[in-house]
Parts: sequence; structure tokens; C-alpha cells
Amino acid sequence: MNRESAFQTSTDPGGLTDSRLSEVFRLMYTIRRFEVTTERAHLDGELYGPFHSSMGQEAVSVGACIALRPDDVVTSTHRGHGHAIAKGADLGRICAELWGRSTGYCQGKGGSMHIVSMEHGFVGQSPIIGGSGLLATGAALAFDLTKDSRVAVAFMGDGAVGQGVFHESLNLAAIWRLPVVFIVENNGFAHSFRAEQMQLNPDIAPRAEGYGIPGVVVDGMNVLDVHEATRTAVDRARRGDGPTLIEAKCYRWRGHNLGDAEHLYRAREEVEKARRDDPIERFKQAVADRIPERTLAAIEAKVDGEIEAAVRFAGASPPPDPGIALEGSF
Amino acid sequence: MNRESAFQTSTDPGGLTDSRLSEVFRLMYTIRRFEVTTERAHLDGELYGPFHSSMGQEAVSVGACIALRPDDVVTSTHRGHGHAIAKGADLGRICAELWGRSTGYCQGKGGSMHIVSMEHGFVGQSPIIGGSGLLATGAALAFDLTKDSRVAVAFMGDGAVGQGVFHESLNLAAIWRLPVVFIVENNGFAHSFRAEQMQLNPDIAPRAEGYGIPGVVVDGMNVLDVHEATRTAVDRARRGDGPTLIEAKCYRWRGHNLGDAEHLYRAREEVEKARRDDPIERFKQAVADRIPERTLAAIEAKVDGEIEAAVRFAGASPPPDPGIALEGSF
Amino acid sequence: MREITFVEAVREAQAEALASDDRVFIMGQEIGEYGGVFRATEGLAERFGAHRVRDMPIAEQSMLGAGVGAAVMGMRPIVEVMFMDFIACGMDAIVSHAAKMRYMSGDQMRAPMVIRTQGGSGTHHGAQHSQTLESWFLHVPGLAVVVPSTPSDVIGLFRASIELDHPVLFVEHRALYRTTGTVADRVETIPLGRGVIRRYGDDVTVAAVGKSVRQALVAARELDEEGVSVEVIDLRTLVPMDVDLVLDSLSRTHRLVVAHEAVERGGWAGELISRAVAEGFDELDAPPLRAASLATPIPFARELEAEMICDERLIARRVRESLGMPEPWA
Amino acid sequence: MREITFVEAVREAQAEALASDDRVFIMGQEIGEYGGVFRATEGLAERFGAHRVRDMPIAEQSMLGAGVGAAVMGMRPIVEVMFMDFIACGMDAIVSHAAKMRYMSGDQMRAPMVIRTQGGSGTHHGAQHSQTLESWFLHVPGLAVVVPSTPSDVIGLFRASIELDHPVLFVEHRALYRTTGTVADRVETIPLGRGVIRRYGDDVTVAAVGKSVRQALVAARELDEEGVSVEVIDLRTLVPMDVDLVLDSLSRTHRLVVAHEAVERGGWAGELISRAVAEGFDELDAPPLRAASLATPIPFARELEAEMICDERLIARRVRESLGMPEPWA
Ligand SMILES: Cc1ncc(C[n+]2csc(CCOP(=O)(O)OP(=O)(O)O)c2C)c(N)n1
Ligand SMILES: Cc1ncc(C[n+]2csc(CCOP(=O)(O)OP(=O)(O)O)c2C)c(N)n1
Ligand SMILES: [Mg+2]
Ligand SMILES: [Mg+2]
Repeated sequence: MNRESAFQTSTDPGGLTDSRLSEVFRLMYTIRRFEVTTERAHLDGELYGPFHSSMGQEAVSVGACIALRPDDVVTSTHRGHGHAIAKGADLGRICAELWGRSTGYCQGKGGSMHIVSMEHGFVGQSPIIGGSGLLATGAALAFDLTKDSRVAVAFMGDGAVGQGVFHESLNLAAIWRLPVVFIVENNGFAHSFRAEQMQLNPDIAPRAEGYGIPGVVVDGMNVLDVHEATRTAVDRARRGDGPTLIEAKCYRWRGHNLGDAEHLYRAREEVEKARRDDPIERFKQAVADRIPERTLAAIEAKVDGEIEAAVRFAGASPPPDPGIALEGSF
Repeated sequence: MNRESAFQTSTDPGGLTDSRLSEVFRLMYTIRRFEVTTERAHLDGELYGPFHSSMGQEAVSVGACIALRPDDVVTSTHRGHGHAIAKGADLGRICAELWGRSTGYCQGKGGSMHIVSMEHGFVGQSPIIGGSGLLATGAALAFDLTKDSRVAVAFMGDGAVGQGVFHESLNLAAIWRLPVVFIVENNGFAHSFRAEQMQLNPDIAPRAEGYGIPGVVVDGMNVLDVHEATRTAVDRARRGDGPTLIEAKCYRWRGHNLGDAEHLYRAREEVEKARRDDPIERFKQAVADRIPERTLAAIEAKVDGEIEAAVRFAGASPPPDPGIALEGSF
Repeated sequence: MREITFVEAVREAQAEALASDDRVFIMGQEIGEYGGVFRATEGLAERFGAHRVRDMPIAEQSMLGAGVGAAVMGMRPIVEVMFMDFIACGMDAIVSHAAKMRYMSGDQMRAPMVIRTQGGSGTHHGAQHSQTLESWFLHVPGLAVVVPSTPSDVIGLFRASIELDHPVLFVEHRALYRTTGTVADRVETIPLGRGVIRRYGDDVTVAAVGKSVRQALVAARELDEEGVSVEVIDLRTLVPMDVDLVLDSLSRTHRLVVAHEAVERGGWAGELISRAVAEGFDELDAPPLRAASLATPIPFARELEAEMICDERLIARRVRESLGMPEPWA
Repeated sequence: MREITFVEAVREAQAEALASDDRVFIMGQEIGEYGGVFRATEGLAERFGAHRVRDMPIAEQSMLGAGVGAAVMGMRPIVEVMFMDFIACGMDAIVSHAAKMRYMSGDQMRAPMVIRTQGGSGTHHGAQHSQTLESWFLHVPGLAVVVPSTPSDVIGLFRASIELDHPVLFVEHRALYRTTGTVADRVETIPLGRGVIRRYGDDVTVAAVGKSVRQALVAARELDEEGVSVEVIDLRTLVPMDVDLVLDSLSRTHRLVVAHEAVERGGWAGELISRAVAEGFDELDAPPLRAASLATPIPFARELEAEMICDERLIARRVRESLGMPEPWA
């Protein structure tokens, strides 16, 4: 399926108010700047450890998260910066965690693949492929047991679909009608592996049928479409009608991680072509008649400053006290 | 779905010759007598350990196995006596294994849940739910790698469908087009759990679609239907066209195991009603104009003798020499 | 004071937890109306509702993983793994998720849950249904390991387990279920990490947990007739481990035998011996010895099982060895 | 003689196996055209074809389980588990299937396969991607455990592993991949279970495997300057374990330190110490000590990792402790 032709770009900003639309822009732009900035810092040797950029997938993170209540929860994967930011987590504390500093969300114990902000309902990443689905299913089970009206959203990669836990999560959520939404970011690759190699049917959403739950495909480069699909799924979940599987078709702009030998599995032209479809630019066009150019520019300037401040905060924070290395274990 | 109305009883013995039909009868009757006899022996305290009767499911074991070449392989579950017998394993050595004797297939190291006869392509049971599917997938991978024309058949229970390995096996077999046939014996229960509780869609065969492989439902009480469906699937696999998922609807006549508190989850009437549909009787009717009554009677008499002999063989065999307890480990 | 069976204690302990804390619920196979394959949850579904005593499809990964997700959102799940062997099917959820959540998140998340399971030899369930695997979990930071040996301890230790803000592996030996013991009307909570001396003695200290404690007591009585005075320590929990109690005993007996049904190689006795030697070397008059099972899968036939499994005779033999005594019938 | 890196040796060892035995094939993620995330299979797909060097979807259970199925049908799979942590996702296939097939079947089936994996600290992959878990597998009868420390040993041990008629866990430490060593033009096969003395010494024996051997050698050089003569034993395989070599060394040094990066609690040092004490008690002038990591998940920040992970400093400290020497900078 050709992505460009498969979707009708929704030019209707889905009933969102101007201020919400500005918020959408702010979040997408923040994620982009964050990824650009921290990637640079990593290349400059300021950061260490694995680094998975979510650049190009901003529309999925933001489209989904703005459909949530602040107290709804999100689980994520190894590629989780965007999800954390979209869910409202603090930039300074995320940076500090990436930098391995005491002020990081996890006191430096987590790192880039383990951001958690319980305060913001970002209940964290599992870089064990498929893990995010289970954690969200469990969170939804907690909501179900306590008659809590919250909803859990699991971000997963297309690579998770081959895992047994994917199947088990969906089945369990379905039979128990749990308030959970599974969002598969189908960015075309699980590292070097293309979706076509991982399953005969390259579409993931139809898998939902086997579990008796709705499955929808959405253009993951269109934040408003993602929002719409998520809103529908979240409403359904909150009503007690159970889970939905959303497949958001998108594209991974960067290598799998920093240092990935991308050239071994995809042509530069393919990436360049894909990058011409920029979710942020698309959004700008879609809201051109609603949000004036200078509003966007003001947001950009503000975000630039925030990210600079966040990086400064991280850099200036002390490393964790070695004395805490044993705390919290057993 | 009501089983009785859902299938058209195939009265056409599927092109099988008279002697093959007699063989079908012999195998089904053997399984029945085996289960009756060994169950009695267990109740009498001659056997020990868990015991899972396949009584009532003879048509699935036999229908599938007669569609195979002797060198094709079969993997099985905790409920595997019928599969072993249908694949041609020796009754005496199966009995001896159940009795824990040195002459058993596994020298007494396996027991009722671990019969193996490599000689007959019965590559064994895995009572770890879902395990049989993986082993057959792996066997099929070996065939694929060595350009061997053999086919692997996995018997699985309906309980296996919720397991992650079910999903992984099917997906792997599908993308690699492995020569494997997955036969799910949907006998209505995974212990006390009904299929309806385990999945929203109580039919299992449609799951195949998600993997891009054929899925067929077959009346598991009709040995000729099972044979026909398996033959088609095996041909397909042997041609190199990949796996098939067959769901054979049947009913478990006995409790989950000896000592099962059946009354806690099903009414005696339900069982009695189901037992009126006897796969052996059905077969007899279907072939009444082909195989004379006395031929069947002669087969019965012969089998009765064989089973008696097998039990005698087991009972007379010495227990394993304790010295072998450490052999074969590491 | 009253006398109850071990399995009744397991039931009572869970009932108490369900009654006193709304956050507690149970998940597992056959644990609902059926009451558990070993009757350990009998009556609980009726009393607390199918909502809180939740029957599961066969899907160990999601059972344990969803348990973690629910726990981090504030619940206190009890997850029953039917046979300890099946823990291998859900190992990732325990090791990489449950045990690490608290630490990785800088203490933002906790995953309090009790993973109940049973295992062990004696019922001839064969190699895949009889393993004793608790030793693995000593090696998993973040997880407590509890192995009770009496009904009263079941209740006292279970309460401490369900109240702990860490995940707990709670291991029951199948052969203990029908054993009886007296319990006080109001059982005291037993803090994890506190062993108990079950029998005082002067010559050799035997340390064990679970069923092996009973076997050690049998061996001690037998050795008493040979003039050997054995002290039997029930560690009750393996993590934390009451090494001080053992050292204190060694300062009197100067000899140590560690007994467990788990395979000797790589088993937890190695941990206790390493610590006893490191911290009590000068007290030791003889090398600490292990009484444990031999390195084979567990065979079906009783003659073979008797050859490799640790029993009271082996414990007695090791005690004599430790004293340099000849075997009475050697 | 030539000098190659550790990872080149891993590549060569596999190439040799593929070239010399048609039954050998490789399965894993990113191992095909991509050449492995650590380049351990670079060039193999080109040379031997995608059929024999098979890229897998992310599905550890089926990767390992299908490996077992293929092995019992006569193949000799090499299965790469990308990070040792992910072994927990496929634990059942290894423990309940691969390791038990031969024994359970009364030696009718064998499951020769090499499960290659890598792990360890130092790259700041965090708690779920840095574990050292080989100790679990000492406790799994039926499985060999190999942990090479030099390029030459990689080749010699791999050949023995792929030829063994049992499954083998072959563990590589990530930090060794770029280390170099000389290899003979024709490397000799190294029988499993034979350790080697890497450095002769009189005062204390340090036993280790893998990366810890290198650290022990560094510690030994440092201690040399303090006038302490350390003997360093590289066990090379943990199952079987060359306890005799250690005992022989102890008869000269009378002091033992066992070093491993795995968490101390429940780690394999306990096994060696238990055996050394049981079989060499009279030789010991001081308690055997463990130099191993503390009981926490592995934290991201380097300051925290340094606090809990076993390194050359800890090994040196334990050696001094064993000699009753004060710490030089204490
Ligand atoms: C259980 C497990 N197996 C393998 C890996 C190694 N791994 C990390 S990311 C990745 C690819 C994931 O692809 P996808 O799910 O599509 O996410 P994306 O990277 O595209 O965001 C793999 C194989 C892992 N982290 N966990
Ligand atoms: C991994 C695993 N989990 C749980 C069990 C316990 N168990 C044994 S048989 C069974 C029910 C199986 O039902 P099904 O697959 O339908 O087979 P049937 O008994 O109906 O033949 C269960 C839950 C098991 N053997 N393995
Ligand atoms: Mg992807
Ligand atoms: Mg069933």
C-alpha cells in the first residue's frame, strides 16, 4: 500500500480549538527540537548509551496524547522521547535522565530507554519489545478493577507484532474489555527488518479482527487523523467497550539508533523521499487559516529556549551520589 | 455455533480404499480400547502419574494421521495417546512407558505426557501448552532447509490459542512457508475453561487470516472430514505453499484428567448428550455399505487381543534399572 | 489453636488478603469457580467475585506482565502460576519487569505482587511439570523468595509478602498441601528474612526450606537413634536469607549441611555455603555439604526419580559424611 | 599465527561451522544482510545464503523453540539471542524443551544447538539490556554453558559446542568484542570442561570466565607490585566445570577468589565455592571469597554502575582480603 495515496488528508482540524491546535504544534515542535538537540549532544560525546530518535514520528505521539486526559496513562518503547514529551513530562528532567544525572526522572538509574514520569501518567518505557503492551494491559486491568475511568495507551513498534506478548495482550484486553488502546507505530522497520519480512500481511490493523476488537489504520504523518482515531478509541475504552488496535503508518527518519549502519538496508533516496512528507509541515498547512504564522514562530522561539534551558539544567546537574546505587533494590 | 448443524456429514469415504477404511476403523477402535483399558488400570492403581484421556477425539487423531506418509512427523500435547497410536507407535511400548517400565519408549523417563517414537515419526508430546506448535514448526524448518519432502503436523488443544507461542509459530511458519499443518482440537474446554471465555471469537480457524494462511473448520467427530481437510493441507504444505490451520471441533468425553472435578464446570447431561455423537459409530454408519459388519467385528477382536497383550507386556516388563537415571543428561 | 492443612492455609492467607485490602486480586488458570487444580483457591471466587478472582486463558507471559502493569498502578496482584515449570514461560515479566520497575524508575513505580506457584517431585508429572526452580530467583535483584514449610508459616509469611512493596515469589511444594499443622487463632505476621530453628541439636546444622525441612526432621530423628544430634533450621525465605541464624547455629555445631530438592548444580545451597564459609570459616570443623538432587531432568518412573531426587536418606547420609561417619548399611 | 578480534573469531567460528556441516544454520534478529548488531555474523548471509543465515522477526520464543524442533530432526542450529536479557523471553524453549529432549525421550531425540548470546555492562544499555545471566543455566541439567575469554578460545570452544550432542549456551561479553588475540592457523578444538591457567602464581587462585578473566589478569599485575602472586584460572566452560584444575591450584595457593560480573547472590561462584570447599577443605587456609556484582539491576549512569559492578579493583580487594591484607588506600 502506498502511504501517500492511501489516506485522505483530513484538513478539518477535528473540532480542536485554536489554543489546542497551538498546543499540538508546540508539542510536535518540541519533540523535533528535542531529538535534534540531544542527538547532537550525543554525537558531541556529552551523552552516552543507546539513543533512539523518534524524529519524523511526532504526529503519532502528539496526536494520540492530546486525545487523553492528563490522568490517563501511556506506556512506551525504546523509542520513547516523543511519547514522554507528548504526555507532558518535564524537559529538564528528561534531559537529566539522558545525561545520567541525579535530577533525572529516575535519578540516572534509567537512561534514555527508561524514562518514567508517574506524575504525568507516563508509566514508562519497556525496551523489551512487546513489553509496553503488557504494561498498559495491566494498567487498564487496574482501572477496570477499581472502576477508575482512566484509559491506558500502549505505544508499540511494528516489530512488536511478531511477539507472543502482542497476541496475549490483545486477547486478554479483548476478553476482559479493558480500557486500553494499542497504537502500533508502523514506521516501516524493525531495525533493518521491513514489515513485509515479518508478516505476510503487511497491514497490522486487520489483526484486530481475530481478537474481536476494532482495528483501524491511520496516517501517522497526520496528527489530526491520529488524534481523531485515538479519540474514538479512547471514548470507546472509557465507555467500557474495550480495546482498539490503531496502526499508524509512519516512517523512521533516523537510523534505528545512533551508529546504525542504515545504508545496509535502505537507500538514502528512500529516506529523502519519505522526509519530504514532514508531519510538522503538513500540520502547519492544515491549520494555516486558523493559526497565524507569527503565533507559530513565537511558539518555536519559546520552545527553543525551553530546550536550551533543559539541556543546561541537565548539564549543570550533579551526577547521582554513588550511595544511591543500592537503594530501591532488594 | 451448533456442531450438529454446522457440518454436513460427508458420507463419501473420500476415495479411500476398503483396506484403508478398515485401517481407519482399526486405529479409531484401538485408541478407544486403549483409553478404556489404561484408564481402568490407572483407577485400579496399576498406573501412576497424570492421565489425560483422548476418548471421543479418535476421529481427529486418525483422520489426520492417515493423511500422512509414514515418514511425516507429528507433535502432540499432554493428551497424546491417540496421536501416538494413530501415527503407528507400538502399543506395548506405549503401555510400558505409561507403566514406567524399562521397555517403554523412553525407558520410563517420559511417562504418559512424553511418549516419543522417532521410528514412527512421532516426535513427541509437549505438555507445555503451545509447545507442540513450536516443535512442529522447527521440524518443518528442518525439512525446508534440507529440501526434504516431509511434512510436520502439530496437534494442539484449543487452550493453546491464547498462548503467545501459538501466534509466533503461525507467523513464522507463514512467512517462511514451512511445510507444517496446525491442527487445533477444539474439544470445547481447556480444563474447566470454555473457548468462549478464552477469546471473543469462539472460532479459531479465522485466526489464520491474520497470518495470511488458510484456516478451515472441520467436524472433528467425522474422521473422513478430518482426513479430507488434512490431506488438502498436507498436499499444500508438500507443494511448498506453506502452513494451514485446521480447527477440528470435537468434545472431550472424559474429565480433563483422572480425578478432575468435572461437575464443577459442566453438567452430566451436557456430556451425555455430546457422547451420543460417537465418532466411531458415525464412521461405522458412513462405511456400512463398504465394510461388512463381520470385518469390523474381526478387527475389534484382534485389537482387543493386541491391547491385552500390550498391557501384559507392560506389566511383565521390569522397572528401569536405577543406573540409567543419570544417563542422557549433562 | 486449630489444625489445618497446608493448602487450607494457602486458601486462608489469600482470603485474608482479599478481605482486608481492596487492592488485592488473583489471576491464574482454573483458580476461579474451579477452585484451583490443587484447591488452593476454593471458595474464593464465590466469596470475592469473579472480578477479583480472575480466571485466565493459558498465557503466562500476559498473566505475569499484566500483573506488573496492575501493580505499578497501585494494585496488589496475586498471580498463580499453576506449575513452577511454567514460570519459564513468563520469565521476562518477572525478571526484566516486576523485579526492576522500582529500581529503574528511581522509586517512582513499585510492583508489589505475589507470584504463587507450586512444584516438586512425587506426583510423577515428569520432566516438565516437577522442577524446583526457586534458585534462579535468588539471582534476580528486586525479588523476594519465600518457601514456607508449615500451614502457620504460610499464613504469617503470606501476609508479609502481600504487604511488601516488592514482588515476591511464593513457592509451595505440592507434597505439602495435605500435610497438617496447628495455627493460632490470630497468626502473627512473619517478617521476611527471619528463619527459625525447628529442632535443636549439637552436632550438625541442617538448613532447608519447604518440604526439605520436613525431610530434614525425619533424617534428624533417624540420626538421633545413631547418637547424632542434628539442628534443623527452616530458613523460610531465601531472599532475604537469615544467614545470621545459620552462623549462630554453626558457632555451636561447627558443621553444616544444606538440603534442597532443587538440582544441586547451581542451586541455592551454593549461596548459603558461600556466605557461611566467608563469614564463619573459623567455626567450621568440616566442609559444608549439600544434600540436593542430581543433575538430570526429573524422570517419570519412581525407581528413577528415587535415584536422583533429594530425600531424607540423602540428608542423613550427608550429615554422617560431615561427621566422617560410615554409612550404616554401606 | 595471526591477530584477530574477538568478534572476528565469533564470525570465523560460525563460518567454519556453516562451511563444514550442512546441518548448521543460523537464526536471529539482524543477523542476515545486516550482519548482526555487533557485526558477529557479517558476511555470512552473503556467503552461505539467506536460507542458512536466517533473519527472524522479533519472537524469541519461536526462535528458540523452532531451533529445538529443527535440532531434533537432525539439524544443528545456531540461535543468536541479541541481548542475554532476552533469553528470559524464550526461557521455556531452552529449559523445558532443548535441555530435556534427550533425557525425556530415553535418548531417542537429541537437541544439539548453540544458543549464542552476549551481555554485560559497560555500554550503558540500562537494566534490561545489560544482565549477566549464565548462572541460571548451571541449574538446568542437559545444557552446557561456555563463556570464552579470547579469540582463540572462541574458535576452539565453538567447534566443540557445535559438535556436542547437547544444547550449549555460548555467552559472549560485549566488552570483549573489540579485544584482540593471536590465533593459530589451525585452531585446536577445546574440549568442553577443560579450564586453563592464564597466569601462574603462588598466593591466591582467582577463577573466572570471559571478561572477568581479563580483569583478574589486570588485578594480578597490580597485586604483583604489592608483592602478591596471583594465579588466574580461566574455566572457559561453566558446565562442565573444571573443578579439578581449581583444586589442583588450591593445593599450591590454598586461597580462592571466584570472580564474575553476574550478581553475587545466586551466582555461579557459589557452585564453585561449594565444590572447592567440599572437595578441598583441608587445602584452604582462608575462606573462598566472591568478587561479583551487587544485588541491584544495572543502573544507567556510569557513577552508579561503577558502584555495583564487579571490576578489577573489586577482584584485587578480595584477593587482599583473602590474604588478610589491608586495603592500600583504605
Ligand atoms: C525482546 C526483544 N528482542 C529484541 C530486541 C532488540 N531490538 C531493539 S529495538 C528492535 C527493533 C524494534 O522495531 P519496532 O518495534 O518496529 O520499533 P522501532 O525501532 O521501529 O521504533 C529490536 C529488534 C529487544 N529490544 N527486545
Ligand atoms: C504453559 C502451560 N500452562 C498451563 C498448563 C496447565 N494445563 C495443562 S492442560 C491445560 C488445559 C489445556 O487445554 P487444551 O489446550 O484445550 O487441551 P485439552 O486438555 O482440551 O486437550 C492446562 C491449562 C500447561 N500444561 N502448560
Ligand atoms: Mg518499527
Ligand atoms: Mg481443549
